[in-house]
Amino acid sequence: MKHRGKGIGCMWYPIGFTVAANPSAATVKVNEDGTATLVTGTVEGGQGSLTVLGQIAAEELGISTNDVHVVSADTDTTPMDTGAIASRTTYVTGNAVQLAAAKAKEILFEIAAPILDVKPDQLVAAGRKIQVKNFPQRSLAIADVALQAQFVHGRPPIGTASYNPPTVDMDPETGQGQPFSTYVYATQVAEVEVDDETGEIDVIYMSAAHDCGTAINPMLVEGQIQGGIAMGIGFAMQEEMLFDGNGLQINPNLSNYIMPTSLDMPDLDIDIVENFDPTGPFGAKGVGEPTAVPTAAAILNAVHDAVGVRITSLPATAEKILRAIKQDRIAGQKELSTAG
Amino acid sequence: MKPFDFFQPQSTDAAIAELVAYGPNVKILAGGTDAVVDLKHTPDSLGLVVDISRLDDLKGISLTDAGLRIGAGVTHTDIVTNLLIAEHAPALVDAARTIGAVQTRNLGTLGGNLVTCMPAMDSGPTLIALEAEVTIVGCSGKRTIPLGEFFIGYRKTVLAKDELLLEIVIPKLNLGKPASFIKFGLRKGQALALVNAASALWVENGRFKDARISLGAVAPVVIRAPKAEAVLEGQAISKERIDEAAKAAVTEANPIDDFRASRKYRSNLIEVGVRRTLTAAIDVASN
Amino acid sequence: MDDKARVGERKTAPKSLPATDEALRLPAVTKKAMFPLETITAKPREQTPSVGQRATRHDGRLHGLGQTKYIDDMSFPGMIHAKIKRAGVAHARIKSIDVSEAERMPGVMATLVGKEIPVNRFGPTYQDQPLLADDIVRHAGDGVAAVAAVTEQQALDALEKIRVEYQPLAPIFDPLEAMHEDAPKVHMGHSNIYSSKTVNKGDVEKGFADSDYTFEGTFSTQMVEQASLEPHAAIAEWDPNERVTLHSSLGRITLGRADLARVLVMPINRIRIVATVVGGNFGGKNEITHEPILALLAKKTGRPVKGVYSREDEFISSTTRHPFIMKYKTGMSKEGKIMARTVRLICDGGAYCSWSDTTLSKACILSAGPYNIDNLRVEACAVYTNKTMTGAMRGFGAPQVCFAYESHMDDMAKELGIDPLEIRLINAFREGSLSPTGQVLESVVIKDSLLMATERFGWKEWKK
Amino acid sequence: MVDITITVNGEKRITSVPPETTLLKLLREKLNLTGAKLGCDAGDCGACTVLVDGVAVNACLMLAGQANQREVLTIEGLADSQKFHPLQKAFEELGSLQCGFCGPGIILSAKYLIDAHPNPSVEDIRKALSGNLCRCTGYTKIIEGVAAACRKIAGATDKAA
Repeated sequence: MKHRGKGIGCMWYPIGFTVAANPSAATVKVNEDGTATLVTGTVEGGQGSLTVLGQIAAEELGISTNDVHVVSADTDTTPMDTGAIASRTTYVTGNAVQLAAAKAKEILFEIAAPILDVKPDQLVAAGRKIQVKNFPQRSLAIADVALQAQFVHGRPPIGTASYNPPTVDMDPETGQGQPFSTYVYATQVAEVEVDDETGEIDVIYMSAAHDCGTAINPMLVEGQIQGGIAMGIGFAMQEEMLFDGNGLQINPNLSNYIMPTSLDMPDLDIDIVENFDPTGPFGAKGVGEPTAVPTAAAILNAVHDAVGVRITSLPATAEKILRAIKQDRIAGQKELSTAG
Repeated sequence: MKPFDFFQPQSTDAAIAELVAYGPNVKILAGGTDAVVDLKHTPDSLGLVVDISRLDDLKGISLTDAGLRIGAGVTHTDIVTNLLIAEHAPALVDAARTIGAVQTRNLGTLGGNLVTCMPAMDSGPTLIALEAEVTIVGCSGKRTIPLGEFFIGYRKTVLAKDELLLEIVIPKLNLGKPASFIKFGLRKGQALALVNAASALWVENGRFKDARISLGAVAPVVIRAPKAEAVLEGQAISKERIDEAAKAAVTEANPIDDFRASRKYRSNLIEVGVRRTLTAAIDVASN
Repeated sequence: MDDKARVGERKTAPKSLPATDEALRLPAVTKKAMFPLETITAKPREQTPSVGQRATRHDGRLHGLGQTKYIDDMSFPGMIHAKIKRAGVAHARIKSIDVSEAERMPGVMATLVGKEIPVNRFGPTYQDQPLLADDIVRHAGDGVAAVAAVTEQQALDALEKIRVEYQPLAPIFDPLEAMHEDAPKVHMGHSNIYSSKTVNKGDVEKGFADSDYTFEGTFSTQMVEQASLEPHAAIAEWDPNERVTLHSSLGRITLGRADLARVLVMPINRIRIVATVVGGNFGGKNEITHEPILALLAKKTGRPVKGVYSREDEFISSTTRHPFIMKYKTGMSKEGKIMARTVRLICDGGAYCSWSDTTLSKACILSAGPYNIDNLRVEACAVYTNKTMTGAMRGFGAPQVCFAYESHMDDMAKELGIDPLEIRLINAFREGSLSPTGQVLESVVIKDSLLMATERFGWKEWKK
Repeated sequence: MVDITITVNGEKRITSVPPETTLLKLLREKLNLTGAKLGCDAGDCGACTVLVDGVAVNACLMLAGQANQREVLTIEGLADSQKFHPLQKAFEELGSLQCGFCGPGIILSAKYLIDAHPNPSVEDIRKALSGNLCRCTGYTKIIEGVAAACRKIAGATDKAA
C-alpha cells in the first residue's frame, strides 16, 4: 500500500567564510559610449554569477545588463577574488562591484554636475542618463558624460574597490563572536508517497521559499533553488560513496553512484521571500548553497508523516525505509501483545 | 581503448567466418552499450572487433508460422515502437521501456542484452515467461533452443566462439498470453534492476493455467520459478494463491548481498514483484 | 604491431581512400552559427533598472549553441596528455617507485613522482596533503606518479608499467574508532582528531532542569560526491620567460595561483591561471589538484600538457562531502519552546584536512537550527580516516546538521502533539535574535519563509 | 586504421582513424567539434549525445567505424547563421542551463523527442531526458525550455497553415 505524507525542513545559512578574511575586488570601467566593462576575479560556475555581478554594476550606473560586459577569470588581468565558494559571490564580490561602479559614477557626476548646474550629490544615474534627483527632465546621457570625461577632462571614469565582510573572531572556548556578516533563511516542504511493501519513496511535490535578500535576478535564483533541491534529493535518498573493507571505493562511476535523473524530480513551486539586507549590494545576500540544505529534512519528515518511521541515517534508501517499517510493525505487535 | 582491428561483415556467414578465423581473440559488437564499455576496460589488446550492428539477417520483427520472430539485432527502441510486439507481447514492450535511457535503447539490441547475459538484464524475464526460443547460427548450421537453456552462468551463454544469436521467437501458442513485467531499481531513470520479474498466465474458468514466472537479478542468470508456477497450476484465482506463489518464488531464487541491496531486501522484492506481476497479468486476462 | 600488418591480415582489407574525393581534402567541420544573423536578446537584458530583471545569462546562448569552451575543448599545438597513477591501497609506506619501464613506453615524454615537486604539500587550512604521495599513502585515491605521453592511451598504458613497492600500514576507516588513542594514525602525531570546535551559550544544565521534557536523537550522514558533469581538467604551458599559464577548471583562481606559487616555489607574477566557465563546481573545484603536476610535466617536456580526470578519478581522488555523526539532546517546555540543547558532532574528514576546519565551524554554529535557544552547547571534532578526503561541498556541514535538527524537531513535535509548522514558528529566530555565537541577527525572515512555503504547499488543508 | 566517410552537420568528410576511436573522439579531436562532451565515457551521463541518422545515441558508446556512411548531427549543426533552433532560443530565454556542460546532449535528446512527438507531456519530456544527467538545474527549467520550444514550433506551424 502507498502512504502519503508531508514534511517541513527549514534552515539558516551564513554568507561568506567563517571569520576568515575573504575579500573580493572589482574594477568597473565606463566606456566612452556609456557602456561599461566589469573586471572581476571570480569564475562563472554555472550559477550565473557573472550575469548577477553585471546587473549590480549596471544598477549602480543606471544602465542595463546588456550594457555591461563582464571580464573574469584571468589572474593576469582580473583583481583578487576569494572565488565562487561559501555562497559569497553575490554578496561579497557584489559589494565590491557596487563600490567600484560607484567610484566610476562619482567621476561621471563630477563631470556632469557643472553642466547641469547642480552639485554632484544632487545627481542620480538611471535609464542610461545622469539626472537631477527629483527633477529628471534635467539630465545628460551617460554616454555624453563619459565621452567628455575622457576626452575633454582627461578623467576616464574607472573605479576599483574591494570588500571584505566584517566579522569578529570567535572565542576558542565559548565560540562567541560574529563569524559572519549576514545569514539567509529558507523553508522547503515535501509531499511524498511511500510504498510500504518496497520502501520506495516517491517525492511528488515540493514547495520552497528562500530568502536571498533582494533577488538581483529572480530567474537565476529560481534555477539555484531547483538545482539545490535536486542535489538535496540525491543526498536524502540516493547518493552514497561506498568503500570496501580495504578502503577501496565500490561505486566510483555514474552507473552505481546513484544521483537524480529527470524522472526523479518532483514538481516544484519556488517562492522568493521578499527581503532587503542593508549590508548587501542593493539588499542582496546569496542563495547558492542554502538551496541544498533543507531538502533531506523535508523529505524525511514527510516519510515520517507517511509511514511513521524515523530514518536517522542518510541516504534513506528504499531498503532502509522498508526495514524500518517492518521493525516498527514488529515493535507495534509486541506492544499490542504485552498490552493485551 | 587498447588497439584492435575492426571488421564490419556484410552477412552473418561472413561474420562467422571471422569468428572462426580469429579464435578466442575476438569480440562481437552489436549495439555496443555493454561491449564498448567492456572494450574500454579490456586490459590487453584484442585481435578483432566484429561489428554486427548492421547485419540485415539480424533485423526485423515479424509474425511467422513459429510465432513472433524478433531479430537479435533489433534495438530496444524498435521493440518499444513496434506494433506487432505491442499487440502480441506487450509485456516485452514494458520491459524494453525500462532499459537504460533513450540513447542506450537506441543503440542496444535485444540480442546483445541476452548474449551479455547480465543477471539484471531486463529482456530476459518476460521472454522466459513467454517461453521464447532462440535460434543460434554457427559454422555447423542453425539450432533452436529454449531461452531458459541459453543462459548458463554469470555472463555466460551456450554460444560457442563461432556462433551468433540470430533471432528470438515467442511461440505462437503464447502470443497474446496475458503477461506483466516489473522492475525495481535504485531510482526512476536509468535504473539497473535490483530485482525484476515477469509473469504470464492464462485464466480458464477462473483458474490459473500455464502460469509462467521468471525472475532476474536474483541468481547468476535469469531464472524461472517452477515451484511458484506449480502452486498456481489449475488452482482457482485468489489472493491467497498469489501470495503463496510469491512466497514460493522467493525460495527458488538465490539473490546476492551487495552494496546495492541486501539479499533479504531482494527476497522481499521478489515476493512483491511476483505478486504484482501475477495480479497485473490476471487483470490483463480479465480485460 | 603496425597498422599495415593489422590490416594485411584481413581478407577484406579496407578499400584505400578515394583520393579523388574532395571530402578528403576538407578541413575539420566548422560551426555554422558562429555569427548568427538572428538577434534574440531578451528584453530584460536591455531594461533599466537592471536589478530584479530576469536577465538572460551572458553565456546562455553559447551554451545552447555548444560553443561554450570548457578546458577539455581546448588544445594547443604540440599538446600532450598526462595521467596520474592512483595508489589503490588505503594506507601504506612507499618503499620505492620505479618509473623506468614506464619511461621507455611508446609515446611517453616524461614522468613525475612526488619527490620531484619542490614543496609537495598543500591544503587550504593545514598543508597536510601531498600532490603526489611521496612517503605515505593515506587513501586509495592518492596519486603516486604521473606520466605525460603523446596520447592519453599511451599515458594510461605507461601507468601500468610503474612499479610501486608498498609497506602496508594498518588502515583506519571508522571515525569513531579513529578517535581512540590507540588507533592507527593517519598522519604523524598523537591523535587523528585534527580540529575541534565548541560553542557555548547560556547555562545548559539549568536549561535542562527547567525543561518539561528531554529528547535525544542520533543521526548520521554519508559521503557524497559533488559529481559535476565536467571532470577536473587543466592545461599547463610555459613560455620562454619561465612563465607558466594554466588553463584550468579551477573555481578559485587567485588563491589557486598563490598555492601554485608556494608548491612550485615561484614568484606569483610568473604564474597565470585562466579559467573558463566551470562545468559544475559545488565545492569540488575549489582547490588545486593536478595543476602543479601538469606544470612540472610541461616544464620537463617543453610541451603544453593537458590533464583530464576520468570519472573514476573524480570519485576516488577529489574531495567529497563529510559524513557526520550527530548526537542531539534537547530540553523542551510543554508548550514546545526549546529550553536547552546539546549537540555533539563528529565529522569524518578522510585522509586530509582540506576544508574540514571551516566545515566544522559552520556545522557547529548552524547545528542549533534557525531557532532561539538560550542555553546551548555544541562540541564538534573532525577526524582523519584512510578514506577519500572530504572538503568543500555545497553547504559546508549545513545539509548534515539540518537533516539532524529538523528530524529531531519533528520527533519532538509529534511527542508534544504540536503541529510541525507551529513548533517551528514558536522557536524561530526573529529580527534581533541572538545567534548561538551571540551575534545579533538582522534581516531575519525565517517565519516569512515558513509561512510562504507552507501556504504554497497547502499545509493546513493537506490531507493524506 | 578504418576509413570513414561521414556526413556531419550536412558536410561530408572522409577520414581514417584507429579502429578503437569512438565517434565522440572522432568528432572532438578529428573534426574539431567539441560540442559533444566527455562526462563519464560509459554511457551514463549523456553529455556526449549526438544524433546519428536522426537517432539520439551516446557518442562515447559508438565506435567511429560504426558511424561510417552515416549522417551525424552535433549541437554545432543545429543552428545556422540564419536561424537558431527553437530549443536553443527557449533555453537561452528561460535560463534552462547553468554550467552548460550537459546542454548540448540535453538539447539533442530533446530534439530527438520533439522531432517524433511535437507535443510531449511533461512526463514524456522527463522520460526523454532521463539519459542526460544534469547536476546544476534540477531539470526544472530544462523541462520548461523543451515545453516552450514545442509551443513555439506549434505556433509557427499554425501560422504557416
